[in-house]
Amino acid sequence: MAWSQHLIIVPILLPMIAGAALLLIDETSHALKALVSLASTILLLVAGMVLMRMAADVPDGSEALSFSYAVANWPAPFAIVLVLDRLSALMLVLTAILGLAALTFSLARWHRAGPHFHSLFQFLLMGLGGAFLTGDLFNLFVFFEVTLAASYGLLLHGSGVFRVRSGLHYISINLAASLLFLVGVSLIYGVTGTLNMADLADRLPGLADDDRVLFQAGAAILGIAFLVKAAMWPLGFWLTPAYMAAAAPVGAIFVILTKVGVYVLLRLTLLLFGSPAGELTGFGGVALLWGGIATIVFATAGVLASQALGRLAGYSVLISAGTLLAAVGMGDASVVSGALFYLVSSTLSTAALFLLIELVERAREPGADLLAVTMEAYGEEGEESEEREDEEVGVVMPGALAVLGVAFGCIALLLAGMPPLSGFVAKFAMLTGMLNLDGMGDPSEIPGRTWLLVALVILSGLAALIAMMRTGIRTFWAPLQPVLPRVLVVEVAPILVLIGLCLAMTVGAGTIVSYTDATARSLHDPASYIRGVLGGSAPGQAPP
Amino acid sequence: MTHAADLPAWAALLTAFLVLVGAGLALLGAIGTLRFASFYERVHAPTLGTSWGTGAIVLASIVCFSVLGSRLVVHEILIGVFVTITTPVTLMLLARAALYRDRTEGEEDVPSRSLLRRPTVNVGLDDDRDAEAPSSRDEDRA
Amino acid sequence: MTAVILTWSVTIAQLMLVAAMGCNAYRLIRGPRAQDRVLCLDAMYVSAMLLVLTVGIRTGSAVYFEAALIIAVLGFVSSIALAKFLMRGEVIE
Amino acid sequence: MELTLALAIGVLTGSGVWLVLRPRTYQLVIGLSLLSYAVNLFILSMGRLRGAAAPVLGADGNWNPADYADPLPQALVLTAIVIGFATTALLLVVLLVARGLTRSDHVDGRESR
Amino acid sequence: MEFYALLLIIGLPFLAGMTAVLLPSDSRAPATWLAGLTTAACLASTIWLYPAVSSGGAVRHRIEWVPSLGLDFTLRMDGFAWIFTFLITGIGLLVVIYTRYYISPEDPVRRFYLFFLGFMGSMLGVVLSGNLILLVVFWELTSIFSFLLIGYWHHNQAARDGARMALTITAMGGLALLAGVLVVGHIVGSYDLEVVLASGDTIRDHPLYVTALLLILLGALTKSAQFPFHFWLPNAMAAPTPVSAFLHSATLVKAGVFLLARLWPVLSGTPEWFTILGLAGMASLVLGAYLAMFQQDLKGLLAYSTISHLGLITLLLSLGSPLAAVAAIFHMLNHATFKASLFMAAGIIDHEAGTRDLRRLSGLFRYMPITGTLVMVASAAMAGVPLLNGFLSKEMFFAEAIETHADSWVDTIAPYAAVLGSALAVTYSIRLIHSIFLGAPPPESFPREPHEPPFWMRFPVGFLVIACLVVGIFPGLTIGPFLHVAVSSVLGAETPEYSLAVWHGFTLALGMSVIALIAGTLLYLVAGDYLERSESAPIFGRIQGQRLFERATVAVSWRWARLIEEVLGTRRLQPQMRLLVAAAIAAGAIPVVASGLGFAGSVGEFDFAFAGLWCVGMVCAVAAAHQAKFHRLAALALLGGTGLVTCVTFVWLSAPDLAATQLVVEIVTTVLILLGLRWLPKRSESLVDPEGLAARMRRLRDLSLAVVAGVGMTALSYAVLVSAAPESIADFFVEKAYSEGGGRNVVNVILVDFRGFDTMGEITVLGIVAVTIFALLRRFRPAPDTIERPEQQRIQRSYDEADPDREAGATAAEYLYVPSVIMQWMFPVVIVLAAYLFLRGHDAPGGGFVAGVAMAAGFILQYMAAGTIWVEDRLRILPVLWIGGGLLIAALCGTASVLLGDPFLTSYFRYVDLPILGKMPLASATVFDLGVFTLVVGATVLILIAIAHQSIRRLRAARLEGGRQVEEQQQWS
Amino acid sequence: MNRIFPYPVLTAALLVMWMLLTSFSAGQFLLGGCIALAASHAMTALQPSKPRLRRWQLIPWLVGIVLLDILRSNIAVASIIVHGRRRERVSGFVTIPLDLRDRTGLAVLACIITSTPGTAWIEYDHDTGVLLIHVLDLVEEDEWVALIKTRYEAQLMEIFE
Ligand code: NA
Ligand code: NA
Repeated sequence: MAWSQHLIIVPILLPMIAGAALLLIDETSHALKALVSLASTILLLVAGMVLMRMAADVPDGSEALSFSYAVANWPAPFAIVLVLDRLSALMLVLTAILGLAALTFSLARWHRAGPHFHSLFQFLLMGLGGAFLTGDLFNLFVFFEVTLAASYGLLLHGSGVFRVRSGLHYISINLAASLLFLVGVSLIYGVTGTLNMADLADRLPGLADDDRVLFQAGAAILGIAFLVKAAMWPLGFWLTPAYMAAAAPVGAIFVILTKVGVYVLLRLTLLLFGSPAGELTGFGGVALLWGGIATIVFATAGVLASQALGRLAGYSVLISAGTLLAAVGMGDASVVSGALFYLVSSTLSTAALFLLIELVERAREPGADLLAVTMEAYGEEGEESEEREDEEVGVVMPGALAVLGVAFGCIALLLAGMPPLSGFVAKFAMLTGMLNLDGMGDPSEIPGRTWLLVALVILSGLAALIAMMRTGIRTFWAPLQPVLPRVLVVEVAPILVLIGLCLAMTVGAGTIVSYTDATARSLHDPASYIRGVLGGSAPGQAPP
Repeated sequence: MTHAADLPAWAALLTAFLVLVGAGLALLGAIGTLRFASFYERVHAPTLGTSWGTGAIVLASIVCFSVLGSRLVVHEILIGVFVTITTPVTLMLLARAALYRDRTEGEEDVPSRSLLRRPTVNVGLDDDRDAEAPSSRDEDRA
Repeated sequence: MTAVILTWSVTIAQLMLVAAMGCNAYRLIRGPRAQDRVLCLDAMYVSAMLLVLTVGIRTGSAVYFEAALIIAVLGFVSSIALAKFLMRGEVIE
Repeated sequence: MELTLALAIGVLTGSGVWLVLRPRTYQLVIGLSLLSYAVNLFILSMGRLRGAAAPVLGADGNWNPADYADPLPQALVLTAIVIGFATTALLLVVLLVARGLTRSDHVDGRESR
Repeated sequence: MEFYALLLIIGLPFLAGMTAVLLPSDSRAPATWLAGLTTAACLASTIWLYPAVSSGGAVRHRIEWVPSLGLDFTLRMDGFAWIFTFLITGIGLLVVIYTRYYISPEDPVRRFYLFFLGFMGSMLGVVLSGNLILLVVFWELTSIFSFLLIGYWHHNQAARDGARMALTITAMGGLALLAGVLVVGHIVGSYDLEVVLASGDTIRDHPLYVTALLLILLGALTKSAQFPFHFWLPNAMAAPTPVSAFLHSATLVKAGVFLLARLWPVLSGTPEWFTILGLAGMASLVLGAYLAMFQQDLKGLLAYSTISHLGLITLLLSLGSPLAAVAAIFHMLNHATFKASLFMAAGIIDHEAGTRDLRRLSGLFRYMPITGTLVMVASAAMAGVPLLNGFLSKEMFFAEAIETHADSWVDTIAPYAAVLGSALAVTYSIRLIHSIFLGAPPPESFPREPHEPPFWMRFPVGFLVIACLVVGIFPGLTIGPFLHVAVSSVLGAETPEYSLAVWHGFTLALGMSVIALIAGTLLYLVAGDYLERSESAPIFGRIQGQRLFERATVAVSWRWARLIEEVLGTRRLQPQMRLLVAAAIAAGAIPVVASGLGFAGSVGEFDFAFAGLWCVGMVCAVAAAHQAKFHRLAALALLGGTGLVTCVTFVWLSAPDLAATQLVVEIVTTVLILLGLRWLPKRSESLVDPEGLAARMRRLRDLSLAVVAGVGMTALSYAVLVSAAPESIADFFVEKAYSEGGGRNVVNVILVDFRGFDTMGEITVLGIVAVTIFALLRRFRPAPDTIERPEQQRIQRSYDEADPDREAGATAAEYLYVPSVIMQWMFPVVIVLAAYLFLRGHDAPGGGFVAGVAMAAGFILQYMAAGTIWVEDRLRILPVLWIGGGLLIAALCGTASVLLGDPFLTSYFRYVDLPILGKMPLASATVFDLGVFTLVVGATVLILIAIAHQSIRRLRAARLEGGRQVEEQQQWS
Repeated sequence: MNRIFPYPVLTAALLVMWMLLTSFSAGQFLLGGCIALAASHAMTALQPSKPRLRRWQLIPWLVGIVLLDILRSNIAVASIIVHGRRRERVSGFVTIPLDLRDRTGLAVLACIITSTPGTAWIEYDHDTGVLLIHVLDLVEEDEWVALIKTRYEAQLMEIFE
């Protein structure tokens, strides 16, 4: 077995070992802990890159498009297999990037706010890695739990009323969802006799009618569990309070959590209910589409109604979740490709926002949020007594504030989907995909719900712009002598890097879109996935 | 239960008898918990099950498996031993707790603390009278 | 013949034990006092243990022994926890 | 037996759901515990019911899967039990801390009505 | 080569902008030079590019960006683009020169030039992009930069509001434009400008034409401040004057009409186009001019006049005739020249006189004659006085207005609107001149003593005014060829014959001009003084666009949003749970309801004992649910009853491992919850949820939800139970468990080998939770009502104290005096039991997990027997280390196989002959299980003891009034 | 010796337990020996009052008696339950001044009394050494005092003191 094959286990094993080792290191030696944690995360990123290259190097038309790794060396479908393909590789790299950014940020102060931060952080990465790699339904549950458990710990990191209260809700709801997960998975096992996703997809067409009904019930219940994680309306109210309560770096890494739900839904719907699924083709798509739409509507309202930046950020997460769900619900390759681009872009930008918020809060005078709105309401007769009304000389912006301002502006553009950053390309890619399902020049009629979705995607962007502008003006422009925030380089650097990545995504959009295109195509070819897992045919072979 | 056939008659009957005795004692004990009026009486009831109730069934099991495996299988003894050792702990702690609670609630039928300070002898009356403590006084601090 | 007797007696024994658990459950629900509940929970553990043993006899397999043993050795832990809670309001001081 | 177990699962679920919808944190804990019993039994039942067929292999060499109860659901339930225990403990502690901070044992940290 | 020139034109401004930021904060001169040279370079290369486009061709180059989406970085310069490029760079250069003197020395100009150059780059991008999406990109950039420039003086409220309004509206338009372009792309199948321009008929005939048109017009009209989106422009006057001169006269606002002209061949000529644009144009033309008359702020007047003139252009474009298009394009150029000059002049006046208020300005001519002259000429051009460029294009406008294009009422009123608009234009132009320069200087003198500005500040104005004159007198020689190139690049084949002569003889158009001039003059003579005093314009003045806008935005983006959030969302847990349950029920029910559920299948014999068992179980469960509110302890005991029944069920259904595990977990959980109960004091009756109908309805609803959920689960499980089992992967496990897994207990082999990966994750969860609990409790602050000892302990203490020969705590000691002996002697027994369960695990029920929890229970037993402090004086347990160690053991055991070249977690086993022990199975899985054991012991102990420690911490806290006491927990870390 | 086998009796008992659980083989003897030893070493950490077994040969004898008594009282109590209230019966508390002080001995006594249906160990005051028990069927109370003091306490004092 080639060493490169073993690389597939690294995204799970590395953080696990790091996390365990961190438990053995004494509480007081923060530096060492930080070092270990940082090293592990960097290595994780490297491994992710290599895996991505592996996955990307598989020629498009080849028989199997996924590498499978049989843990404990038992043959699939009996063993638990890890499956690497373009999608999982993409998610791994994204996770590593986010992790590195959040971790770096936390080194400023957060990692000392409570015991075992680094261990929990590593375990979270482990859980995410497992969730993205595993090809086994129950193993997926286990890694969901690992992720959730770590997220509970991180959410409560630093304690405090707000965290604990929202943590209580977060935990309760996710516990209930986990139970549903179990019910769904076991029901599916009871009907099909397998837990391996590929095997499952393989067995579905041969299902008897009664069994199919039960399977559908199981799949639907399982879907509910995922939708809770993906925070679809009306199952996602827990998200905003929890995320805004979390410490900045935690909030940043949490951005990927909702994407796990979306990832699984994308993976499973296309694998199980793709074209070959016979009776089951397209199962649940409509629900996802309308649920996503509802989510966008609700979250858009939320974004506009938010006074606190944290809430705004939370609702932005919801918007992106809703958009992705709707895209998954549409399910066409062109849409999915755009959605994947959007997933990456929105994840990076929202994470950056969560990090930025804390720094910005340091630069605001209290109550600025409320003012931002009331002032707008009665903006004309805003009493300007103290302001240097007719002074026609620009004010010098302090360096730190200027940097934050620029970052804030960039993130606003990203959320609004305005050029020049990747948010625009992402939305454009998605929308053009929705309007031209079979590529440009596709003359087919466009159904009303697609129009609705297009409109919502654009309007949600506008809402984000308005909300961000409101806060931004209030924060960076209004104050006469702005509060000078104390900001460390390790805090700003990750934010700028994330934004820089978004810029890079705009410039290199061609490359990325071709990657996501290939990913979408492979997702729409379940057979290749199944072959990769069950057929034992190594990726890269030309079809016979 | 296919293996029942493998048992010689005496073993089968002995097992059957022991099992019934054990179960019967346990059941009687349980009924006792229903019948007895006061807690201090109810405390006695379960010991039927924990003493020879357990003993009988353990013996049954021993007989059964020893004969089946045609070798002495006595590890069930341990069950009997540990039940005999551990049950008293529970009952002692529980009875004492009950005593304390009755005292604090001014139950007059329970012997006062001072009895044990100055050793004398006291005969409690049959306390059918304090049957079913009004559940309004049901405490569960939690 | 004897096999039938054994089978039946085991079945009857199981019914009796279940009945015993039922009686315990009654006190468990009705109380009246917490101590009655705890007492009956403990008794219920024993009945359950005996039930497990009878299952072992019925199936003629020794694999259920561990379960019974665990009840015998550790079953009282929760009971004394409850008892101590009643007495002291705190399980571990 | 099937019917009994199915009913049992149903009743446990029902009581659990009822409690989960109650406003007190303690009710939540008890409810979730009941629910996890229900789910564990549900998982087990997905392997169909087999009495006297514990999946512990006998001495003789030929092991026919038909002679044993489905071991896989049992393994799944074991995992579920462990995770259930962990999460129950966490929830309990969180509600303790919440009560310490909010002075209330309402799930929202304040009396709603 | 030409292409690089294009790249330079677009790229250089951005680069320069970046470099400007790097300059020191007080660097007006270098920044000006930088900006100036950049603009000059762009201008130069534009001029250099003229030959390439003069022959009707286009310079075009394409860089692949996102080919699969039809988005390319295509630059394309044809005549029309060229003339706009020339306009932008040319006026840009003048504005830069002007700015040098306008901006005060202490102004931190870096930011200004960054935005300014950035805007210029984006504006050039709009003009030069050869791909519609690229155009949208630059379009949005212009909105952003104009936002930043308007808000440049963000320390004053007006600037902030103006900026916000401008961006909100233009961005909205931009997004609409994007949508429109997407629709066009869908219709045409490409976003490439040339392809789109080539397929006009396809678009106009397509059912989606109107959608596309509306969206694109929304973009264009907002950008060009056309009615009803006009009001952002006057509010943008808070920007520094150079910005107004550049953006709000020459460039930004022209982007809209530019786009209309650009897409004219594709979109125009339909009734929709004619009606919408016609109305918008006409309204803007008249309303703008009308409101301009009443402005008291000089820049405000200019802003409204801009709206009016852009309306004129829009109206021209709406007509859809080639000649009208020519006139439109021509007027774009003319308006740019005179309006830019006027704005800059306004800036000069503001600087010199210290005010822009027409009421306070007067008789300025004697102080600044040259500037005065220039302004008069420019205003004349604005008014459309002959021999000035404004006259020419207005002449063509009249001519076209008369023509009938599509006989509708819009078409009929067009000429009247044209005359009216021009007349009003004359009025406000005269007012501007008269009010500022003529008449006596005001009684109270100006804030500053006004005088001529420095030459170079006046130069740009002068230059443009001369341009107005020259073009106005020799149109054919000067602007003619360039205009022709531009026009023909737009109209292509259908370029009409037109002459730029000043004199066309006595035409109706000329008559209209004369009427307009006279009417305007008369109007001023009549109403001049009234205008001078009026606070706001009658009728239309009442309708203040921005006020409506503000109210609208607040309503939509705030009140409605709040409402939706309130209605569609909740922050309380119960509704969320309710929704979750309902969703789950629906999910399970819908497929079943859709296609029915079959219960056909084999049923095992009915087992009375089992049924009886579950009667007990169910009763306990229901009772627990009923008691959980007020009798927590009872609920706990009942829960234990249910758990016990579940354990027996596991035995019944031949799952011994489950029974064992469930038992130990059951025991530990009970202790755990009891530990927790100590911190949840008696439920005070005050918290009784209110009775009454509402509450009862709530309960009824929850009850029905619960019942339905229960029924659902019953149905599902029963359906599966009676159905035939599918061929399961589990068979493989049974077959291979012993031969290849080396264990007889299949379940355990699955746990440590076949699916050991699950177990690894599961123990990780346990570890994480333990650590989390530890971390959480370290900061634990008990509620005040739980801080003192439990009631029982207080009573017993008081008793002990009352008794002379008893020391405090005697009761406690006495209570455990005898039992603790047995509890302690059980400790080694539990250890042996744990060892047994662990070692037997692979072949018989048991295993690392059960053993671990049993061991932990042993520890807890000691804690209960003798108390925390006593135990920890004797046993030093370091659970966190156990957790870490256990995880490491498990992980490394798995990694070992990787080193041997097998997949992770591959287990090896063989029989080895040991001296005395004989043949012993050795499975590497046992090492893995050891890891499990270690972690489970650590985690369980940590969880329970962390809670138990709160009691001691409470005591210490009580002793040193709530001081943070963590050291007794330190030993746990 | 003491440092290797801190609790010889305990170690032996645990070894027996182990071999009962597994099998009586040389291998299990070794394995069980190690485990039992480890367990008893763990016990030293708790350092409970170490009982000195004088005359341990009495133990089987005592066990015999107890089993018998328990059997008898099983029958007695069973009959009580069966007959219910038809038969007049007085239950009550009895205080017994004990001379036995050894905690282990007391523990054993507690086990005996509690395991015997009909008598329940309620409370013990270790200052005065007075024991309070509850008797289900209290005919003549001095009988009970005598029974317990002679039949059990005496033996235990011989064994443990
Ligand atoms: Na936060
Ligand atoms: Na004037």
